[in-house]
Amino acid sequence: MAINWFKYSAPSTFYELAGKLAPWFAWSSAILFVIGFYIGFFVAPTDATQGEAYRIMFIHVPASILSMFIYLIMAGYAALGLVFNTRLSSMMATALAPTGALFAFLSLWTGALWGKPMWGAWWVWDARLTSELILLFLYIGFIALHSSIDDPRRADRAAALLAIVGSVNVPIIYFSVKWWNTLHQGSTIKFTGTSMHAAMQQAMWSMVVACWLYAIAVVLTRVRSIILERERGTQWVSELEETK
Amino acid sequence: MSDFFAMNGYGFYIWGSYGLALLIAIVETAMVRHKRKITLQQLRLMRDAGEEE
Amino acid sequence: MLEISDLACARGDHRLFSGLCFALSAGELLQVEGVNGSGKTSLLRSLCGFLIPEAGTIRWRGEDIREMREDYHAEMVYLGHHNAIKDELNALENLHINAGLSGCALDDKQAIAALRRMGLKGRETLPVKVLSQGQRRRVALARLLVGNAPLWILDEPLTALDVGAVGLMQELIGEHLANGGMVIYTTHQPLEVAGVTTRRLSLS
Amino acid sequence: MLEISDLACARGDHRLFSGLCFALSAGELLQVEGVNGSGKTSLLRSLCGFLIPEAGTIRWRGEDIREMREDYHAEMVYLGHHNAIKDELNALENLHINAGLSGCALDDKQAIAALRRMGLKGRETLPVKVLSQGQRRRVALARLLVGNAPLWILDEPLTALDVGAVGLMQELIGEHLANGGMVIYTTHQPLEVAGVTTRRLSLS
Amino acid sequence: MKKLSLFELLGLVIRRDLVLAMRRRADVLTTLVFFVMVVSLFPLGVGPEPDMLRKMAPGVVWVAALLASMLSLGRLFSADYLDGTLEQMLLAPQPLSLLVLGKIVSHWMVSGLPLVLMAPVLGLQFDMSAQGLWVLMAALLLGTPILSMIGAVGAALTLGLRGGGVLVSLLVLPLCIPVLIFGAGAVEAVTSGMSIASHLSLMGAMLMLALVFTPWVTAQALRISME
Amino acid sequence: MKKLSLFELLGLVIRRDLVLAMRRRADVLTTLVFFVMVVSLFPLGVGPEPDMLRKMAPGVVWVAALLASMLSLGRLFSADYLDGTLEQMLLAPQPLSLLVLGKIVSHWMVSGLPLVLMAPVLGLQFDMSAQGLWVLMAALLLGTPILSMIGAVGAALTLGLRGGGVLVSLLVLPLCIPVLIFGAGAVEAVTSGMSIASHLSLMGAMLMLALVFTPWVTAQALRISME
Ligand code: HEM
Ligand SMILES: Nc1ncnc2c1ncn2[C@@H]1O[C@H](COP(=O)(O)OP(=O)(O)OP(=O)(O)O)[C@@H](O)[C@H]1O
Ligand SMILES: Nc1ncnc2c1ncn2[C@@H]1O[C@H](COP(=O)(O)OP(=O)(O)OP(=O)(O)O)[C@@H](O)[C@H]1O
Ligand SMILES: [Mg+2]
Ligand SMILES: [Mg+2]
Repeated sequence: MAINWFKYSAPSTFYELAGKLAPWFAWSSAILFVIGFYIGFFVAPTDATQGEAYRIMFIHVPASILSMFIYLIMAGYAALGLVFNTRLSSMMATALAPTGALFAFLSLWTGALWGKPMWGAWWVWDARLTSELILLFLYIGFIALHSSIDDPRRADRAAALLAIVGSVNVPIIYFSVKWWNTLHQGSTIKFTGTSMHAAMQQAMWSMVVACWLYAIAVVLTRVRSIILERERGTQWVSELEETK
Repeated sequence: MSDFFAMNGYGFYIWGSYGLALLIAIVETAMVRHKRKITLQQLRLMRDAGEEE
Repeated sequence: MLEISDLACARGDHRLFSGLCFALSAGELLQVEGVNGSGKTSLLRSLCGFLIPEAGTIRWRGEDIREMREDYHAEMVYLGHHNAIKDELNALENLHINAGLSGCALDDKQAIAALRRMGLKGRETLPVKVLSQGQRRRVALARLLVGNAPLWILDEPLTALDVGAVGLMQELIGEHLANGGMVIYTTHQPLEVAGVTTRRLSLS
Repeated sequence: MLEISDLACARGDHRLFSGLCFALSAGELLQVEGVNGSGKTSLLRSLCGFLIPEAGTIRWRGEDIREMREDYHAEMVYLGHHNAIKDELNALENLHINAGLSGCALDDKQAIAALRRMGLKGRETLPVKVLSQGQRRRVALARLLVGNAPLWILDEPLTALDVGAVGLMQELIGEHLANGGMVIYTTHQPLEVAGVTTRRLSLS
Repeated sequence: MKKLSLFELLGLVIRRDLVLAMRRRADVLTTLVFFVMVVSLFPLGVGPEPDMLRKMAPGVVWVAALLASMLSLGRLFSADYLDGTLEQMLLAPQPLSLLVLGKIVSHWMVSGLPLVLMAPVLGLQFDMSAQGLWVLMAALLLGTPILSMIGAVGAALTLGLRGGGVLVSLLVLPLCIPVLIFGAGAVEAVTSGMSIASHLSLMGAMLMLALVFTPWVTAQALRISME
Repeated sequence: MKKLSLFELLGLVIRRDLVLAMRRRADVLTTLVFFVMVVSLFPLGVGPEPDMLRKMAPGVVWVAALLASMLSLGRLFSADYLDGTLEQMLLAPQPLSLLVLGKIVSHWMVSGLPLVLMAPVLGLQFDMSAQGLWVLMAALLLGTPILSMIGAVGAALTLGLRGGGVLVSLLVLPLCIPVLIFGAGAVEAVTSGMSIASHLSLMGAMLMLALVFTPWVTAQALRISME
């Protein structure tokens, strides 16, 4: 069956679709989260070197992975919006940014809480940590630029340009930071447990997927409000049941 | 039970992490919903104002 | 030469105008009319390519201006609410730079002649910052005297000008039209060019 | 009430005017005339106390304004080239603040009535930044409707206003004069107030 | 139309500036993020050795706070100047220094207070002790209002001059050096086990002095700038 | 009225901006003085131990250079934007990226070059070795143009926004981190006896990349901002 993808790039149809899908994502995320939590805390054994503290991993790693992927997706949507002038992709980029920033923040927070028992410090200037911090700055820059421009179309285009420049720069930043740190001293921080217990792996993967589903649900809901706000002058919005 | 929460002395760090994660999830969900409510409310307001004129 | 078809423009969620069609050919004078906030400035800025219109096309010599870009710019002059002059430079330097930006080099004699014609004798080398509102506007208008772009787009050119200067502007526009130029302008003051019938476009 | 004697004003090494004398009493309307750069703005700014004149005195009810300061300010309104409105605030908030700065609290009904009178119906709660030039000027002029200072000093109040708004301004000035107010203004556009003879002061 | 009392007017001015700040919320955030960013840049330039970083921390935080509050000065008067509101303030029938005080207070609430609240988190990045963090906050709480007030004088003097942003730093930074020295000094004192009372009480005295004089001086500077 | 060639136009734009900068000479000086001041504030905040200062020196100089060039960005386009000259530039019959390149070049000559020339003097204050000073200058010479170019993108994007000064730092500082790291790294490498070739050649590569792309990106950003 051929699906007409273009149909779903129209805000009105996408609005309907997102409304139908969001609850499914939300519920399956909640269920997976519970499963992941159960496996992570009741099935997975205590780690030999880190003790119980390693269990932070099940939230820390998903948050870190998502914060990076969401930036790429956001930049991709923004670029689409800039080049093809499709309103919906710009709106998606706007909707993704806060969630990505929150994941970046969560990664920093959980990492810090993990670092204190492991390294004895809340924060060390390690390459990976530093690049995560810079990623948070990039998110904040995107959001700040978007929100300080009033005309939404101009805001979309300006923020898109920033996101693109940023995503070109992210690899450069990553490698420079890596190099910066190793020049001074060999990385004293080695993540233990590369060969993970099967239960740990299961817990981790369910948490990663749960976070993905959560992000999708939240972003879809947010983008629906954005669509309504931006399209409020149009016919289809004024005919919507919800606004009556 | 309290053993479980103590987590061998790592309780503060572990529950601090999961707690914030939960808090973020709750707050973000609430904010997204609130935003939807406000948007709909404004749309209704505008329509009423439009009908008045 | 300039053809506008089916142009629509919206700011925010406010539709300013739509379905606007007109054409302008050599020697014609068009006044855009309308009360405050009817969209005159927005129309002129669309004609320059600053604003992307919601719908419709703008063509110059048959080509879309968004595709011509630099080639179109070479044939037009725009004068907006802002004067585009530098406070720290004097009138002469300002004129040189403005001419340079529109792509032509000017010698001092031509520049001084243009400024004199605009009634700025004795003020050529004062920093523009100390000039009065009207004098600053005159410096900006002096651009029209140098260069030879056929299309002039003027947004309220008469702001702050005294009666003498308004007369001068009428003369200048008359000469430009006689040479086969075109002028589109807005104003809330009366402006009559001898021997030319002004076409009017009302936005409401 | 306002007496100017022997006033002289210089900007840079340029003497704008000197030996200027006039007096203004309740119910009178004074237009300051002159070509661009003759010193109108400079004169009005001296009357506000911004510029310290080279020579001469300005008295209000017999006292020098430089000594009265706040007491004089309570009895005057000045409207310059700038609108003194905040882009981020809407018209209503702007009016509230402007009234607050001139020392009086306003309730919403009065403010809305003033804005409606200025022809801003339906624009009261838009951020001022999206308004057109003329609409912005109207927001600024709405200050005149609230507050009850007898002396109005207006520097080119008609800039960017359309014909309807110019008529409105004439009406407002007429009412103010009838209530025993005084108005000093400059403009390059015609402004006639019914039933009042305009006194004219020429700077040359 | 009832007359406003002086106190109501002060409230009006503060409220107005806070509303304006909330309208452009990005502004408020940006000062804060700038502060965080400058502090985080240092390790990148200097290198990640924890010992050295711990020693540098109070100085770096204070210098960053100083720079952040210098930068935010640009917003204090310039918007009001450009759109003519400042002219109207000069023509208000109330003492100008009162209006100025109102503006300074709300400026501090928007650009100084967040720095004070954020500082401990940054201190953690540099591995500062808990006690050091408390003293850092206390010192910033006393010091940032002084920075805002001294900065206001500079901002008023450079009003309308192009490149004002950098010029004002130039005028104001030297005057702020005592605040920097005592502020950073207090933190260093506590980490090396000395008493901090003298540092903090000196800063308190400076705050009082500034509170009394700077609004009036700023008002005079504004009058001069508007001529 | 003869037509200007592209090259002549580039010259005209550079010359114009230099003349303007000379008319307000205070501007040029202030960036430099800001740089000197930030560098000199550190010993005040951190304390006078020579060993630590020597170690911090390259990092501090680089951070100060970064901040100084962020600050001077405010001047790059905003004056032209406010008085309408930028509109006219967009309407010029020549490629906008050429005009932009001209503006960036003259901006660097006014605000970047002086920093490069001043840096050795500041390095001496921190007791840096002669070799270190040379490398510092070389690194700054390669790095400051990159900062100006990346900064131009940020300045163009934030044009006309209130609070632009801080916002632009927020956008641009993270993007400039590689320059900071390699620049400061080069100096540290030479003082610890390692080779600097890789650092400097990486910076050269970044400079080339920036030179090719940023004028075009900046031009697009300006178009967006003028809408
Ligand atoms: C604030 C501190 C921290 C930050 C910002 C941070 C950041 C990150 C990031 C960005 C990733 C994803 C890397 C990738 O997928 O390539 C990650 C993964 C990971 N982190 Fe952290 N981290 C922090 C602290 C810690 C600590 C203290 C530990 C354990 C002692 C830790 C253990 C891990 C592990 C095991 C992974 C996943 C395995 C891997 O991909 O290598 N992290 N962290
Ligand atoms: N975001 C927005 N939301 C609602 N209305 C807007 C928005 N932006 C602009 N407008 C409206 O668009 C119009 C802008 O018109 P424009 O500046 O083109 O007017 P104009 O004809 O030049 O007026 P004037 O004679 O006063 O200069 C105004 O009526 C303004 O209120
Ligand atoms: N430093 C200076 N050197 C020489 N002349 C100066 C200096 N400063 C100002 N001027 C002159 O002073 C006059 C300022 O006049 P003012 O702004 O009061 O004019 P105006 O009557 O309001 O004119 P307009 O109708 O154009 O607004 C101008 O002629 C200007 O050239
Ligand atoms: Mg207009
Ligand atoms: Mg004038």
